[in-house]
Amino acid sequence: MSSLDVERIRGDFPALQRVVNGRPVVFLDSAASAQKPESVLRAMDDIYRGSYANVHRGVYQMAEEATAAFENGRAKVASFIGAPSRDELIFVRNATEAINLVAYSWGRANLRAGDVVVVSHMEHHANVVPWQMLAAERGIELRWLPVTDDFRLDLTNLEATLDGARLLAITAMSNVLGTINDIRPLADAAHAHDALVLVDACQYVPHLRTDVAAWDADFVAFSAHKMLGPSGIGALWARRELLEAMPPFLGGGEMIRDVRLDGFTTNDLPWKFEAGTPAIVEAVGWGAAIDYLEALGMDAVRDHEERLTRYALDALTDRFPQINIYGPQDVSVRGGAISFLFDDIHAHDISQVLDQHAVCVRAGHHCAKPLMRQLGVPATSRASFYIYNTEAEVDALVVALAEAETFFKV
Amino acid sequence: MSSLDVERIRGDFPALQRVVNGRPVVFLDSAASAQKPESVLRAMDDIYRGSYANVHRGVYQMAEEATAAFENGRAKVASFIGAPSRDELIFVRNATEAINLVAYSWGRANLRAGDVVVVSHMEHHANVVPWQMLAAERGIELRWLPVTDDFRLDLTNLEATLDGARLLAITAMSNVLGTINDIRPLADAAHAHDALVLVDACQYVPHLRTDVAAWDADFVAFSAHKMLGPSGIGALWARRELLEAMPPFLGGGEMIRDVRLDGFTTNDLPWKFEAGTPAIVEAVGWGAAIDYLEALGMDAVRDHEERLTRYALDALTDRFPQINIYGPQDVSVRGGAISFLFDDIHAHDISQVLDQHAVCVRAGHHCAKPLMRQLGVPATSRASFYIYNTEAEVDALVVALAEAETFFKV
Amino acid sequence: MSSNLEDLYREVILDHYRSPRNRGELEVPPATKTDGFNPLCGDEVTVYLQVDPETDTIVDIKIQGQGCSISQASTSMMSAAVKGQSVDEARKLIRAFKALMSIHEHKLEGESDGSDLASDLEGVRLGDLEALQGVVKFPVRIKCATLSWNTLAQGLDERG
Amino acid sequence: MSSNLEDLYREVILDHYRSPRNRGELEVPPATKTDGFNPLCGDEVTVYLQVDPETDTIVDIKIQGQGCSISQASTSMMSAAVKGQSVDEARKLIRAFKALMSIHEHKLEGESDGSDLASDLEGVRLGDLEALQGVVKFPVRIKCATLSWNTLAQGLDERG
Ligand SMILES: Cc1ncc(COP(=O)(O)O)c(C=O)c1O
Ligand SMILES: Cc1ncc(COP(=O)(O)O)c(C=O)c1O
Repeated sequence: MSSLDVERIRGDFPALQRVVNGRPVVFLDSAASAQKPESVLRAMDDIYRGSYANVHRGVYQMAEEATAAFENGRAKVASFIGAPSRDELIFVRNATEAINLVAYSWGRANLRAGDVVVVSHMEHHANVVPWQMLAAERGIELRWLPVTDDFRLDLTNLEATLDGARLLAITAMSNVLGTINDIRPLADAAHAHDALVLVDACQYVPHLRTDVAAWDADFVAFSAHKMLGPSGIGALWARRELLEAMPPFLGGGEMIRDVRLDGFTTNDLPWKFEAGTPAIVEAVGWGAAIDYLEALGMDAVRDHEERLTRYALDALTDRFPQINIYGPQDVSVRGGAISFLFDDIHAHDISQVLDQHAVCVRAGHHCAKPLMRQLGVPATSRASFYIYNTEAEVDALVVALAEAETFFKV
Repeated sequence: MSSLDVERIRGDFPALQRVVNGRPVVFLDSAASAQKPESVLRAMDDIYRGSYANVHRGVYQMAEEATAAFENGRAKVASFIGAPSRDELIFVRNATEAINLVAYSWGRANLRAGDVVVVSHMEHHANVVPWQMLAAERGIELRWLPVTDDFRLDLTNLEATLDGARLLAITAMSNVLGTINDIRPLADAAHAHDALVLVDACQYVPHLRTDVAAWDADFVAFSAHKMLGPSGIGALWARRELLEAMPPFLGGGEMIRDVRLDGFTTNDLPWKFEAGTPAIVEAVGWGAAIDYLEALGMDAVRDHEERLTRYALDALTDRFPQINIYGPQDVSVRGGAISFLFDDIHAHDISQVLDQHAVCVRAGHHCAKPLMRQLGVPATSRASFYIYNTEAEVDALVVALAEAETFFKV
Repeated sequence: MSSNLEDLYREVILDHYRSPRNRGELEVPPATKTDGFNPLCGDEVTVYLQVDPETDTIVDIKIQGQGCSISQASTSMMSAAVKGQSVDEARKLIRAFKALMSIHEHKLEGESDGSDLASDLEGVRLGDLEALQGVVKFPVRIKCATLSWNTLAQGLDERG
Repeated sequence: MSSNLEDLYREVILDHYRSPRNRGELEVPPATKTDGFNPLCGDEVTVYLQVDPETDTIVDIKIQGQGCSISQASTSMMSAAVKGQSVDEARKLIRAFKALMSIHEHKLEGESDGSDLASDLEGVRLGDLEALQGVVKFPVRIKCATLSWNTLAQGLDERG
């Protein structure tokens, strides 16, 4: 018994009615990007059909409506993650840009050669490459927290690793392993070393109740498209004092207070970091996605995913002795992304056979090549779950995998 | 007689059916952001309703469809501006980000203290502030091309201004004055001084047939939302050799070829400059906007706007001796953005009265404060036209202005 | 003319717009000078303040800059309201005025029921200033009305 | 099993996948070594090439790395096809193979009618390699099939 009325929920998602290769689609790739409910599509369409205009500068009703809807989206996103103020919520394109914003603005203003940034082996490229760019440009040192044999963060040397660190940049949930990292104690440890804490919450915010204040985080990055919202928008939340002290990142309209020939002054938060026309309608869609999730309740969302993940882990390991799952078995410390290898069959080939069954999973390195190298695999298959997935869909995955097994048997 | 069937066109735009304050909306603010036709809304909705998935990595049909639709959007945008290759077309959030990308990546790799960047007094903040940031950070020198009394670029000292310049960053059409700058001779002059040329084509691409090769430009920036496309997406086009030599800008997924603990290598163009999940559905919507414009024909679009601008300039000056228009009178050298002051009445007050008549115009500094200071005005009203505007709407503007005149008469 | 518009442009507002009070400059020092910008529309205002350090009273205030009728009227009314007042009273007035302006703004975005704001309004006599309440129905214009007040607040904060 | 899937996974492909030819390393130098990456899926391939400078002939080729069946099979078939061929012939084969793969890719995005590509295919005997043509129906997999060919091309270009 799920705590969500999944059949009703499925009815809200037009894309789940899709038929592929003669079969109803089994969408198990929400960790890459989630499908969108009617209410999100309608919210965006409604704006375009009658309340669309550029925001913030128009003294006419449609512009005022668009501005109010856009800023209302911001207020919803801010409140969804427990941000103390919506002024601290900066709209960007995606989580990747959010992290780059921190690296460019805070990083370049604060980090000097030899300064240490700590990341982990389970980071997504979004939380690796910006720091490597800074390492190459500024000579900062990148230190890595390893991953244990049971796919958890290895904290054995945490204190030594944090020694001299200025920033701990860490994921709240691995998109490959599903592992949830307990942020609060990590933040406490980092703060004890005078390091700030950036949380890559891209996989966390969509699935678990998030409270940036309870985390005591300094920067939090996430994207709309993984949480029922549209493509093209994400957010950086950061503490007000940090944002106020940081230099601007992108320059242009909206982020200025005044521009003269010899220089400019910056606007108030959050607009100081939002140059040019923002993703107006996308912010409205994101707000609608949050309304949808809040109506379900994030505790129920989490509960549903924990049950489904348990069911899937059991189903896969019971049926296939040759399956190798890269991630914790304990569902209380993981989300619903299940990465696996199946015999020697390459993830691409698995995925291709699954597609014939309309089962959609991701195959590849999941933008986590450092982790893949630690795991000693070039690619895995990954099935991932969200509010609209069912046990029957897990069963469909098992059936499709059995067929792949037959097809590629040497 | 217009060269466009405007009544049919208007039927394609749901937002134009909107009623405000009891009157049908008269939308004269397309230079800030344009309304969207049904076909654009439908193209985006269709993707979300059945072909949505994250792009580039999925080995299943919906992901392949999403990827093909996204890349197809890129091909359409590239071909619309005459780009030699779609690999040179980088998707960003908006024109502002496009210019910042050049300033951060090309600028920081190539400009040293004392190097000169030339801009003009008629630039939008998007083409001013990124260079001011570089001036503050790197000590580059910013030089300004002035504006003549008849609102054209003042080229008297062009040669001297370009002396020692590394970049000419110039708008193809002013969003305040409407003035069209003749890019090819400017590019030739700049190239003769070994300077590269960046064109802010934000106001040009929506309204006139654009050929980046004929311009002989090096970088071109523009946004979807001003050309019937969605919010949340824009593009940078640049010559392949430049893009290949430039360091990456934002780091993360998609822009890498390989990531190891000690560094990363970059992906092929265009993905090298596209970090993280892109504005997938927005690219599809932009493609549909281009299909719409191409079906009308850009010559017919231009012709319609030239006629309408002529009609408006005449109507305004005939009726109101006290109106002051900031922009050329010759419609062959200007677009359809008409900025004006009306007696001493402030643009905000004008706009407010116009809103009662459902007439939407922009009021303020139009993100061009350096220009406003040159003009000696804090704010203007701006009416701007697009394919769906009519002479009857210009007449409605005149009626509304007459009422503002009465209301604020001292 | 729609009643809507007359809500915004009350007679007393148009009067202050047409005949602004306290325009001019003061010598700096002894007076202080503070600039304010409205980043949305480009309006600028300069507030000159002369505070008597003995009595902590705003003995003189002068205004420069340009803006729309709402911004001009609000500035003029502000200058008339605080001239001769103690700094404490001026601060109370600023809080009260911003409360008057922002109740609606906050409600719109669903954050506040206005109860904190109500307490800022308690016991403060706004007089003519209440004519500006019509502005809250036009959210973009709120910044026009508050520009000079924010600049005044900044001027008071920056005083030695 | 759908016929679609059998289009992709032809018997000869599965054979090369299960028994890949020319696996191993060569001593560098005299051989050259070139690495290729598929940024989408993480597959890597290393191509060792021994070219006789006198005759400009690929006298030996060895392959390392891992990948999916398409990538493995394409690599194996590539190694068999170019071993013993002149560098010129190998380049012709590369062009022909990429033409075979990309006709569909380009049509999809409406840029080319494939006529240039057709000329690349003219007069080249692809033999077994034609079995890989099924891949063009699966656009994402084209990069799997072309990885080793691109790496070979790079290896030939980088030779002294
Ligand atoms: C000339 C010009 N340049 C740049 C921009 C900035 O465009 P965006 O806000 O889409 O980044 C605009 C739009 O306001 C413009 O008119
Ligand atoms: C853990 C994690 N971090 C960052 C990202 C990057 O998100 P986006 O592509 O939306 O920028 C992802 C998504 O792929 C992710 O799973």
